[in-house]
Amino acid sequence: MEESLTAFRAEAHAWLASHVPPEPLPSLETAEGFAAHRAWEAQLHTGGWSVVNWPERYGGRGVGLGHWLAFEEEYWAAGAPGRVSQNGISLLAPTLFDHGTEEQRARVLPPMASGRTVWAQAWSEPEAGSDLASLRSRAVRTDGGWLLYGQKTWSSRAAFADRAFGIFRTDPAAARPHQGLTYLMFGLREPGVTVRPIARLDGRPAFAELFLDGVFVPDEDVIGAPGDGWRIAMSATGNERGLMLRSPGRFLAAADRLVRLWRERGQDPAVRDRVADAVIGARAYQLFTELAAAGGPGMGAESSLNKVFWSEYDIALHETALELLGPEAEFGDTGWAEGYTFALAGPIYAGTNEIQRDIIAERLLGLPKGRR
Amino acid sequence: MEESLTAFRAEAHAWLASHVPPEPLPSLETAEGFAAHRAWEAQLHTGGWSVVNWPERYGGRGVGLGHWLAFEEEYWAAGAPGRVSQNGISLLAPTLFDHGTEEQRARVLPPMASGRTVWAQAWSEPEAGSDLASLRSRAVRTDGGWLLYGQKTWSSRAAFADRAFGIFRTDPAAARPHQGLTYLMFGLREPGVTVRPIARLDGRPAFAELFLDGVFVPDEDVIGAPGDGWRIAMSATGNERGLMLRSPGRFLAAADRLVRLWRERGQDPAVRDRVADAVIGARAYQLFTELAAAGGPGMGAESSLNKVFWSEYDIALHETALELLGPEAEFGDTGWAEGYTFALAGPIYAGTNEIQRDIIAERLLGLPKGRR
Amino acid sequence: MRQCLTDEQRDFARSLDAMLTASDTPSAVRAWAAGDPAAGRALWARLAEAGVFALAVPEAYEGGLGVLPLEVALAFVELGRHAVPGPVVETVAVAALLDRLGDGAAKRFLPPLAAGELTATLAMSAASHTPGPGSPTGRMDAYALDADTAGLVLVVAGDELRVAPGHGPVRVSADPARRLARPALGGEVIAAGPHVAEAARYAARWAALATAAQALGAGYALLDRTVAYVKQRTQFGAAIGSFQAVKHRLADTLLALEFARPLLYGAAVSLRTSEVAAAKVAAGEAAYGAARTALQLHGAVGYTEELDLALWLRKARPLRDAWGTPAWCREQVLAEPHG
Amino acid sequence: MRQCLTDEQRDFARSLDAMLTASDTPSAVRAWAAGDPAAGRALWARLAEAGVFALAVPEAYEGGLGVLPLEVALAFVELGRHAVPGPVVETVAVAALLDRLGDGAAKRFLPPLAAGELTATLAMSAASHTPGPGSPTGRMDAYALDADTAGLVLVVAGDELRVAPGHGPVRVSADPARRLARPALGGEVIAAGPHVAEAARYAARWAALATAAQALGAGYALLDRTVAYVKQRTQFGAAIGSFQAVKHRLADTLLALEFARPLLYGAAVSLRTSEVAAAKVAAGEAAYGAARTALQLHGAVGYTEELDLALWLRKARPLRDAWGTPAWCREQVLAEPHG
Repeated sequence: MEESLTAFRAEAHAWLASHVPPEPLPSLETAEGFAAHRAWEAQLHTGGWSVVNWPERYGGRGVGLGHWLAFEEEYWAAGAPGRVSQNGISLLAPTLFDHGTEEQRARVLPPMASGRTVWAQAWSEPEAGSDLASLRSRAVRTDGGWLLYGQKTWSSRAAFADRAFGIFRTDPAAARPHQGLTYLMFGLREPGVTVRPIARLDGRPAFAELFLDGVFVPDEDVIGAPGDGWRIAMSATGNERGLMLRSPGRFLAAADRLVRLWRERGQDPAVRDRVADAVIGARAYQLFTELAAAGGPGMGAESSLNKVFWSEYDIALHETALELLGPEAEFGDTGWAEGYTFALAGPIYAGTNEIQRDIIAERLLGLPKGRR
Repeated sequence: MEESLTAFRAEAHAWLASHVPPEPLPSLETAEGFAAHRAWEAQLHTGGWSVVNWPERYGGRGVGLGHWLAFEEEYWAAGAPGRVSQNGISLLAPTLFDHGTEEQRARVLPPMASGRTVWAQAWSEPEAGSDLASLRSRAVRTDGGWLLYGQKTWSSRAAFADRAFGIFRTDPAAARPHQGLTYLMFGLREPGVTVRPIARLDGRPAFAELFLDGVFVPDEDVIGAPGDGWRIAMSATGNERGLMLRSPGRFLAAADRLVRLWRERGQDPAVRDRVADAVIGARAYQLFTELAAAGGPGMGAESSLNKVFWSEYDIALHETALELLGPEAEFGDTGWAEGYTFALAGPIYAGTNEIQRDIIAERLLGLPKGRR
Repeated sequence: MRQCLTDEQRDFARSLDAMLTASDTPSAVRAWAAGDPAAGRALWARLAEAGVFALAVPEAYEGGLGVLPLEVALAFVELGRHAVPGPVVETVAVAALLDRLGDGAAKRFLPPLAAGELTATLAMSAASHTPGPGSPTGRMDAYALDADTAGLVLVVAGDELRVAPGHGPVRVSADPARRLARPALGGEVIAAGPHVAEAARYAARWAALATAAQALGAGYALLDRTVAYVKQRTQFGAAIGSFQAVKHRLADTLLALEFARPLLYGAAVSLRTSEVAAAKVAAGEAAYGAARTALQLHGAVGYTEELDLALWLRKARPLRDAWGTPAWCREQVLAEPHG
Repeated sequence: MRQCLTDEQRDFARSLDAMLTASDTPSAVRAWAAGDPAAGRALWARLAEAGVFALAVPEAYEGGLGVLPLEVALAFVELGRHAVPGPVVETVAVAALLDRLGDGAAKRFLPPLAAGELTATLAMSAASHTPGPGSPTGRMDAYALDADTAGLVLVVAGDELRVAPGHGPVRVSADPARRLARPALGGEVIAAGPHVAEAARYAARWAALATAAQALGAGYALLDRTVAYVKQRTQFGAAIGSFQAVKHRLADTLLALEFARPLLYGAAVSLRTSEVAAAKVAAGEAAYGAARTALQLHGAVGYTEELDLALWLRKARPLRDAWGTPAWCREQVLAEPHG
């Protein structure tokens, strides 16, 4: 039986109160900050808090989604650091749980849980952003595995991460572009990999381009059957859009900070409605997530509602904070400024909001497919 | 040479100050109100103010657009009544100036200027709203003229007006739907015309459906060449979207009223930004119009910018007023409530704003035509 | 997770929906607006039979099913979906008020309210509430909804609760099915003292919750009708529902409603002032947004009384503002510490 | 109609545009951001040669072309379109300030300012202005733009105008080409008395006007680049510029810019506080909206420093807030009777 939610929450609260660094860590998008965040992951893992909803054999506590949500609330309310392992935990791990082998899980998940291996994602290519089916990077069959060729881009965390996962074209002769794709994992420090960091708008290398020239991937690092990559990736994209990427606790904590800022700045009534909307939105997102979580494990097109909501919410919240800062909002070295830059990416990645709205209209409302 | 603008404005101001009814007239959308508004048109005409920018021989003062703009500012600032003759003055008259014969102008314009003949428009049909090229109503050739058959709808003013204008299909065999259409005028009390008033959302008969069964139209009431109706109508639609339909004076006066309401209600700072935006928007519209007017007589796709701007502006302004009224906004018997209902139609008629945005994107920005 | 619905609750909402679908509510609404309440009263009796009013009356009173705000919210979503006319919100608020006050008035009025034999409405003077000076409270001082047909017209003024002996003329609302009138002065005082103001605030939370639920239901009705319309309306040779601008606007409408819904359930469970206010803002704005979308996508035909759509279009904005304007509710959200 | 442009004015703007197009401003901006002002200074000399700074200097001073705010506005639209770095706004504001004060300081500094031999920047303490308490004024107390490279750093504090003898460290801005630092304390007082505060308000109007113009130009640059991008970028087998959601977003962007433009011209003609504030709000919001649109429609590649687009994206929001945040400007619009 699960630990009681109240006791679990209290335990998390106490642990975080005594472990969260008193000062913010340096930015995740710098070498120094990356190392500091990795060390924090190790600390979280030692406390047993890095992946609470995983089975114990992989480093988790085996608790359910309700406990995870509670942990996330405590985590963000405590002002704890961003999670450098997020790509692995929220995208690769669910894929391994659903489509990997027990050998893969036993090998990959524990070092992910401890921060020893940090994962980057390798989805997009220069000509394939929203239109993921038009991927061109290839994996060519070789003895005991595959050789990767091509280019990936917008690979987040890749400037400093250890390994990456993505889909590659293994059957260029397949009848339709969604077919003949294979989901696999590879090392970013293997021969044949060139990583070129790409600076984000604020100048920090939040992503990288990956140039792949004959990178060897052993068969054991293919997830699911070769050729089945699209189906597997789509289930992961569902996760990316959905719950795991942006936990409600994060926005509840951000809304609290915004209310504090508003109070500190004299409760300007001209901004009152927008501050209230941030509070209302965080609560709505929390309750929506609870309802969705109660509805079962898989989210379908509903995850598009979720993605549009949090990405627009996040920008509105940060814009309101900048409004309260007035001309000082211009300074790039504040938490609000970094949060704003981060939020701006929300409507773009994990499927642009334009695509998400098409999905909502077609799959949830049954409107006819148009030419867009 | 034109009267000086300052003297002209002062004269208009003085005349309006002594003639504008102290109490608002009853709603234009009632029989009683229609009659009162028609009488007001006659009074305006007697003063020489009903169509200031027309040539004197038709009842105008022959002044330029700058004078007209100044008159409109004075008119709306004085709280003068809505113009029951607007359809005729802003849609039919420009068409007659551009495409009519001198005989038609001499016959049609003077009674339009005096309010003796009030005109309704007869554009839309049940299956042809934004897609005007799909019109089905027919005009069939007969001795000395044409016989009209079919149905028109959303015919504004038609519940009480005298005559109507619109386009009809005269050549059903034409190769493309835009061809074979003819622009003509007809009497609403002729044999074969059935007028069925349609109630607006607030219950008032602001439009009507017209059922036409063999209505005779003499050749003298055809404007331009038969078959040339589409081209002529499009130039009128340009006018409808553009300047003449919504003069800046109207919005300057409305913004003034909004500021007064805001001040009376204690200058709630939570609504301040929206009130300021109404002031800024009215000024922007005034200056935009001045620039456009100076740019020459015809407006092309720019009129789509104009139409989207004023229609959204008008709704935002009225929504702000309703916000200030709080729960009292619910009462339907106030000027703000009627203005709000009227404003709601703005993004729909004279080409929906969706169509206008397509036009802006394709014609002003050169984006490729899509399937919408 | 407390806000999750049981199968029983879902079935209750579904059966109400089915009953109302079969009841031709549009005709009842039109008649009600024209001053003929017969069809609306018949509907009322059916709602009472389904237990809608008894859900706000403790079992201690005859006919009461217990104080069940989540069930009330679910019921009112269906009432909004079908544009049910009459002082339904006010009747439930009166039940909450009388329950809180207890005593003689509760015993006298709660049983007939639960049974649907008595309809009630409620006016509150501004003095009964405690918003900041000049704030729009969303309660129209001294106006009561449907006072002309309600069997019981209550007025809270300061520390007093009285039964109004009549009402003034009905004033035109943007929604003609909402008939607003001032209660007459004077009448029997049925409760007095500081607890009246406290009970009135409690009743106002019930009213706000039920209004939010009605708004949400109206929003879904507007969305459903518009989705159906854009699938069949063609322009330029295609269903307008295939145009991306139309799709995205409808997607945003669904989004707003779907995120208001859990707030409503959460508010029903806690009945906290800030949670009820949050639900009221979200549901009211979502419904109003749905109305704006419905009107724009229907085009001219939506701007008339020709379609039943008009019944919901006209209701959305009054529901958004009644029993707590968005501005007032947002103030409440920030007045209480949250989290 | 006073705001209509003459052929001469149009030609002036076009020739500036052509000169800047040929000047590779993106390299100059990147170097400026990296602390290397050489290319920016070369650009400055060319702007001075074109008369940009002389347009704010009366003919009475050597090199002055007269006080021509409409021409200044037109020039600054081009400066914004090409993301020209440096304290261009502040230099013009300093010219206006010194002109208004007249006297020795004007004779000493205006000729080299007009000639482009002297660059200037300006910081104002909050006390120099009269917005309501706690209002964001859009002027960062005691920060001056590009104080590290400006030849003259002026500070208005209360009734005093002084020349700062240096500056503190450069603080990171969202736009790295905007280098903000606090002027050092002390320094020569070059004017004192109540007329300093009045002149400072006048100079602030010039600064707001020029910033609005820059924002508008930046907005057009963002729109133009995005229109070009969506015509060539294909996804799902079609140019993304053919998707209606993309089209409508760009249409709205153009609309906002096109309605801000006449406000800018009108404000330049009248220089009234409320008109300048209105232009600042409209141009600032339009430019910021253009940046949001440009980022979204470029997608991931827009979110990086890879494209020159980033130079404008990062500038839009600081320009919206500098020399008058939208909130402060809206206050000004309502403070003056309008019409």
